[in-house]
Amino acid sequence: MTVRLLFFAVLRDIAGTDVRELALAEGTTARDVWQGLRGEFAKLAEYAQPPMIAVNESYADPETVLRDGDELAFIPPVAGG
Amino acid sequence: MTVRLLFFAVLRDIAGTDVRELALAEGTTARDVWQGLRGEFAKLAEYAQPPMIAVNESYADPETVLRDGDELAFIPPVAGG
Amino acid sequence: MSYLTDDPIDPRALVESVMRPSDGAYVLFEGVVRNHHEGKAVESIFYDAYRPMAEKEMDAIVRDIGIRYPEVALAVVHRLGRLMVGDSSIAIVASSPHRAEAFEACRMTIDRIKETVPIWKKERGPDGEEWLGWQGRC
Amino acid sequence: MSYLTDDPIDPRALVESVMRPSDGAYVLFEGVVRNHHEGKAVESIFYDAYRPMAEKEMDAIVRDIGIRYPEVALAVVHRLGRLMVGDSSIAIVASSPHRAEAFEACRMTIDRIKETVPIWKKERGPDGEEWLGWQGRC
Repeated sequence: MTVRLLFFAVLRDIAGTDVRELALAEGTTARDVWQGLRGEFAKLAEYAQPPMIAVNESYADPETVLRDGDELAFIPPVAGG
Repeated sequence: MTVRLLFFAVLRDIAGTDVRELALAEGTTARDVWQGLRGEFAKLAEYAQPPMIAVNESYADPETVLRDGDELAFIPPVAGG
Repeated sequence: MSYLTDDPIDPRALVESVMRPSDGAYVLFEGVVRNHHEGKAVESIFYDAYRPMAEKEMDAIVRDIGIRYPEVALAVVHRLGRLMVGDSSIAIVASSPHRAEAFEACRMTIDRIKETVPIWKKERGPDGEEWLGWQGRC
Repeated sequence: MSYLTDDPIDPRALVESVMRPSDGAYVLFEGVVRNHHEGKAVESIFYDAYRPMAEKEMDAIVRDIGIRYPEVALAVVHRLGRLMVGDSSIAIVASSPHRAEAFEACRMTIDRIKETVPIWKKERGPDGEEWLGWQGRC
């Protein structure tokens, strides 16, 4: 299945892109995707816990099982206003 | 001695003027002046207690003894803002 | 800074008068003539004041709040005369490096102004005119 | 009503969008880029957002506050992109027949926006640029 991963703010700078298409196995959770990013990007290695997570533009639990076509985003600490 | 009495808002409507020069005996208090107004204006008769009082543009006690040249005002309930 | 005016209030100018580069927020309050009061229709309000005393009282309030919130810059203007529905009678702006103080200082200022500043209003509606606050108490 | 914009905020237009003849007060909050943050000089801030989600979150906040304060009319605009010191990043206006609700609704709105809306800022100062909120926590 395919999931669209969006990068924002500091995560976009770290990833060097604002979007990536992921080909994932069934049963993959948002947390699993975070663990993958930690392995890929040294600057994320120390963050064992993922930041806030959004699936399809709504906050979601890290254990959320992703589905084909989902839009996933890790939400760094927000600083609006 | 002479005291300048200012009328504002509802009291100006009742008195029909915005200022009056009072010739007062020494020792007259602000409350005494109010009692005089109650006797003069039927619409004030029921108000045994004076409203807030200002002497020389500052709030003052009803028992304040007036002095020559003072400016006295009775302050109806304020409604600014 | 506080003053009385007989002219329409310009809230933008009031905001600009207080803002400093170190301010991260401002809160602007405006009181506006509304079309009703205690169940009765209102068409306009005439604001009267004991002008020199009202200015002193407003200045004292601004000074007090400045002592309580030293990081806040505060400005107040109160309009007098006849105001129609939708016209602003008062504007208060509080700016501050942080928003909490701006909210608190602004609100405290309007609350205190309503308590002590010698300003009065006479409401005009379909049934005539009436000074507020007098009936039944002094 | 809430929206994002890439243009300078016009707080007057926002106020006029909410005011009704029955309103006796409004409270306008603006967040402004200030020249300092945690002891460091700030020259500008770049605001980034997950736009569709940010709009949904702001709408949800406006809806929630409208349920809690049914007499209040509320509008929010948040600006994105590069802002200089003195530029407004957000404006919130709450109008109401009575001032207490306007103050409370306005303040609750900014507090909630800062908690949950996916907007980020990158501060630029003499020492370079930095995303806020990331260092040392997730």
